[in-house]
Amino acid sequence: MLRLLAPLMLFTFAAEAETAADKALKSMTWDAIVAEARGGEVNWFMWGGADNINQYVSDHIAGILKRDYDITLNRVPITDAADIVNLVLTEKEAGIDAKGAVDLIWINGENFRSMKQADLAFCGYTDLLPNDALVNWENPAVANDFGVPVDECEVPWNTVQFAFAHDSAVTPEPPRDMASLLDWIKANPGRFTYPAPPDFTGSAFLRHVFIHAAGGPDSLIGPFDQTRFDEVATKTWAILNEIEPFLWREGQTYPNTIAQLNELFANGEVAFSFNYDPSQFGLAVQAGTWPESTRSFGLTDGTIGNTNYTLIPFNSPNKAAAMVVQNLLLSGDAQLEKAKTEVWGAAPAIEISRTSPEVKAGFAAIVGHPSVVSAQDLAKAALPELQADWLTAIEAGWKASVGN
Amino acid sequence: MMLELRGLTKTYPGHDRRTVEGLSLTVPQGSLTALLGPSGAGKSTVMQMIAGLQAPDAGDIRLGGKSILDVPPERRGVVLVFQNAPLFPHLTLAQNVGFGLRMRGLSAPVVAAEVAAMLERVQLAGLGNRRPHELSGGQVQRGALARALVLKPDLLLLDEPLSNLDAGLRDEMRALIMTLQRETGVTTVVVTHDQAEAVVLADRIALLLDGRLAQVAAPREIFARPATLAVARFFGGVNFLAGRVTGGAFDCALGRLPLPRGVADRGVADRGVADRPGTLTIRPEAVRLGQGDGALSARVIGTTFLGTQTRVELSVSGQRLEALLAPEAASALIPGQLLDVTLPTEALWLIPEDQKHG
Amino acid sequence: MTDRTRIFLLLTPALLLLGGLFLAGLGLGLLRSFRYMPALGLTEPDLSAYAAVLASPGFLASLGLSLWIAGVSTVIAAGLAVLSAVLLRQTFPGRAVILFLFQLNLTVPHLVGAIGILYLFSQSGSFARLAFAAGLIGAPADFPVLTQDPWAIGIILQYVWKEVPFIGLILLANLQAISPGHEAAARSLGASRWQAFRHVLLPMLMPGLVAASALVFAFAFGAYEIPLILGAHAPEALPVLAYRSFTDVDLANRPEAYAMAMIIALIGAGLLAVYARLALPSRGRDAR
Amino acid sequence: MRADRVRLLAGMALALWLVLPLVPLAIWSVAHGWRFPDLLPVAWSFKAWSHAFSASSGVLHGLGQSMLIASVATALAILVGVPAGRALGLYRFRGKQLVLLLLVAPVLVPPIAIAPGLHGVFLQLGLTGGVPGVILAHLIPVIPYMTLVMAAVFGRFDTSHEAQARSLGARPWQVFAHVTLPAILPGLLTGALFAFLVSWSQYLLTLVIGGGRVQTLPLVLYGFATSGRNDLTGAIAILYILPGALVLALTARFLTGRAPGLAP
Repeated sequence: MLRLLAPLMLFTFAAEAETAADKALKSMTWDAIVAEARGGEVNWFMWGGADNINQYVSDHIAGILKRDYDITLNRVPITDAADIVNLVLTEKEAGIDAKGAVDLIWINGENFRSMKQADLAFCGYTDLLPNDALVNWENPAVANDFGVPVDECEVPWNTVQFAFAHDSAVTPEPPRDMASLLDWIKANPGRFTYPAPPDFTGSAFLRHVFIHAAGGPDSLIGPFDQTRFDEVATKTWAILNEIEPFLWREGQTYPNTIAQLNELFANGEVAFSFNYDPSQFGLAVQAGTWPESTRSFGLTDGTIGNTNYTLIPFNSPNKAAAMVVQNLLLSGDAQLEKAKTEVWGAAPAIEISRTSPEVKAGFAAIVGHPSVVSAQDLAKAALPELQADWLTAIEAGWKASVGN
Repeated sequence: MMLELRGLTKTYPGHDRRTVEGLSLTVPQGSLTALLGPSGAGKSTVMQMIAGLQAPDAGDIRLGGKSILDVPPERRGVVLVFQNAPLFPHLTLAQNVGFGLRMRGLSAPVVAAEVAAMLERVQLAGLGNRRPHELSGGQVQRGALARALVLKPDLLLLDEPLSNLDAGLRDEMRALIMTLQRETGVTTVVVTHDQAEAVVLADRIALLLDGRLAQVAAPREIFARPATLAVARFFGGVNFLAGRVTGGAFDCALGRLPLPRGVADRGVADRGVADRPGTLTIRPEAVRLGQGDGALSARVIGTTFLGTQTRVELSVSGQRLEALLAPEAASALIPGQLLDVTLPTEALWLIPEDQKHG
Repeated sequence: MTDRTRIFLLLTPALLLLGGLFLAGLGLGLLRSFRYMPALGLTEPDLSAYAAVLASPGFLASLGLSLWIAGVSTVIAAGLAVLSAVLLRQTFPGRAVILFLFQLNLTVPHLVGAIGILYLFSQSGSFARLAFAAGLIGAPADFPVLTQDPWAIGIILQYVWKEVPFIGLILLANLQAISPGHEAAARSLGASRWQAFRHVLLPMLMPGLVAASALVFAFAFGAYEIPLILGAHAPEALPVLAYRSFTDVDLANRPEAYAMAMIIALIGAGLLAVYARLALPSRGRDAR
Repeated sequence: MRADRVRLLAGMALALWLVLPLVPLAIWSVAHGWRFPDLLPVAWSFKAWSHAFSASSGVLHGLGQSMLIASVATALAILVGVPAGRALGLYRFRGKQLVLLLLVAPVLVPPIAIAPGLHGVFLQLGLTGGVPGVILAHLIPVIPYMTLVMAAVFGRFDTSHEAQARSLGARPWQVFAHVTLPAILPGLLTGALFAFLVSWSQYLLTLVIGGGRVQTLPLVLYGFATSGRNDLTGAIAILYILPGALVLALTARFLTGRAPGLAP
């Protein structure tokens, strides 16, 4: 990853810092921006694997945009946001500076870091959005995306916290902290596995083990530290290699994706699945994919939480319209709609206390899905997300030392 | 070796009619027998059954006195030379000729020597390395013959060996088949639909009509003395007179015609009935014009010049007759002209009524 | 108009379009694989990207896996296709149904086949459930590992499923052009059933079989989405590895991605050579 | 008789094997959950189908995109492939082997080898991320199939009929419309079906050149297949098979027993 920097430097210096049009846009009033956005078309590249989310975006959000702003929203489903980072990068390489294909990306973590480092993000505009006032930028978990300062380059959309799912009919008493989970794995051969990184969720599970090996997150906060990494990584690989023979298929193979793990869980091949977004558990039960007896929980020593965002690439030809979309997504009504259990069940990225009384009442009235552990419960033991450099190092180390 | 077919019967699945029905035939050792019949008569099916490529529904096939029904084709000692797939296109001529020997597992030098000798014999020496598409049609046919003969089979089956060749090549190939058959003495059955070809080539003709054996005889015999009306028609018979046999003569529309000795008795011995219906036939080339013993009065209906002969259509007492004459003998005839015709007694042949079927 | 002009005019649009697209794609890939990317300031072509690719352990494992997948799939599919073609040449009840299913299979995309195979053969798939119902296994883990497995059995099963009808139909078409007399003649000349097949029918089918097998090998070697669905987490099939390195955010890795693409193209070229030698008519015989 | 039974059994096994992988897909499409060890789903539902037909799923859009791209690619392939096939089928000429090799090359060289370079070229031409670029990219594997089938078709074509028609007073286009076209039509349809299916199944070239913005059905299907919604995956898979099967059923009489002459 460090090799990334050298060629990118060439780029960064070669490319113009900002176009005149971007400057002009940032100096407009919100009303002017909305007027500019009218009739526009926004290509929003986002993970498309959940039909509830797709419906929320394509029906609810796109409907309002068309009705109120005459903006056409094209939801472009993707399987991996890294592909889109690459797309924008390739466009930049080809000198496409104003007519890019992408107007908006659902993003966070290392993909955001890549976009920011390669100067691929449109930045410095978020305070123009009226609903930006609902965001608590004082919260470091919002102001930093995997430890990388957001710097007005993206707008928060959801907050999530990692949780485990189990079938209460099969495993009534699941282990509640990392140490007992590791013991449980050894006591129940073939009943646990995790997706191989670079799967997003599998990688997040690894970080839990990594933090456990480090004895807590405190020494890992902040920029990447090779010495500290080597120290903790040795312990982590030892733990993972120790449990490997007790994993599904004796650890010879790992699932490629979280979807495969979910499938294994659905068929009772393994006892646990997990997700960064616990609302997915409820959706799986509603879809009939998972048993009704599915329950979920966090770890008493904490699970990692993060915020995910939407980002406008530097070469989007529809920045004004994309900003209107972002503003709408941040609104209390839109955040409430997606928080509803039957819609999505996603935790809001705004401060509910700053919203209108109706929205507040709406949030208060939400009854959680029985299979989904509540955000409040999870929040009792939350771990911060590590900076993206740690993350890439852990993924690469796993490939070399464990999953080979 | 002598081949005997006994009651051979075959029906193809999905067909109502039997392709071959109750066929019994004996092919003497060393003979060249033609299996003759119109297309669809079941000739090829018979050949394939003898070669073991089709199984009969009933009946037996005996070669040299032993049944070969249960012997797989490759061990029957019977080689069938196909009409439509003469040589394997992916092999050279020499490889083609040596194919059967190699299948027997003979060593390469032995095969090579045998092949060379055989190619010499069919006048294809020096062409061994060519592929079939580089050979002429005649060369391909000779190669196919060589490929079969090199195996020194007990029985050689040739399926329409001449039908794909043009006239010149046909004569050459026919001569080659007859020569090689005489030299090797291999019992041979040739399938053909062409009666002229069968007559020239074979010493015996077995005529197959609608899956049944109609007659087996020497060519001359089958021509002059057809067993049934159908046989007569197949060999170009056109003059048929319906009537009754009484006391050594034949009563019909032309009056009472005397029959030659032996002919009148056909069928009488086993039936013991002297007075019975039948059909009298005479070859058109045997009909004579002009005065003579028992001459009949005829009127010319028309003449057709055929090149070497002229066909004359006549009406005798309302009965149509055809005569084939030398062109000069018929040149003066005009339609409507009255003249005398003679039907020589020795040329008359009787087909009893109850054998007319087919 | 002379024949030569006519031929030229007839061929030009296809060759221009195809050559333009194909060679342009290949050419640019080749340039970049030599680390010639002026946009990144790389103007001194060298072979270091190839060296880096060949030196990485993952590459050789992926190459081996893809060759294994393509080789085994092709051999099994070709063998079964020959058997099916020989079977389908004869008449028997239900032959028309199988012929229709063969053609129907051609219309089913590989991706659909891959998902179907996954649902059938995974450890909790239909066969595993049947085995459970029959009391043969007590849990999914007892069922043999046939998908996402180290031997790529699931991937191979999917290719066999898709390619037997493909090769089979090509062989059937070829069989129609081969007179049945050849086989009968061989039998009559003393060849056993097996010898007639081995020495007469098979050699005649060979050009078609080689051509079809080359296409199958190329596809199985180069497909991306099937190993993604049915493959194990490591090693990855070569196309998956190549695509991943092509979409790597690290631009510095880009020449390696191109080098990998060129190595794959080289294997395609090898196939082309085999094809040219064995499947294209030789000695001036034309392509009829 | 024993051979007949073996044949019948082999035939039945073959038929079963051909149909089998499609069965769980069809069942999943109407299942509301279907977990191990249930041989059949406990609950049934048409929600996958209704979602597949809803606008937000993108399935119908994908179907339309696939249909458009495959149809245009096929039409273009016919336009260039029929003349080229005629040249290859009717004439012998120097360099013919080379032309044949160039035609086979795109089929034997995997798309992943060409895709990165092609993406670079298309990027310069502004052809990425749109339907026209994807169609052009699809032509790479589509033209060879079309041309090779047409070469085989013209290999069996007798030009004397064309000459006869000319001498009977037909103009060149009349000759084509009334003599040539009817003669090559069965082969043309076979080739077109093949071309259509090659484009219809294309995944990688669409992904790379379309950059995710051109969502053909395979991309939509892959998205659902890898997100664990087996019911939707089943429904889309069935939808994905239907058009090809339909075309096959309609052209079956032309295809019966005469498989594509892929091998030159």
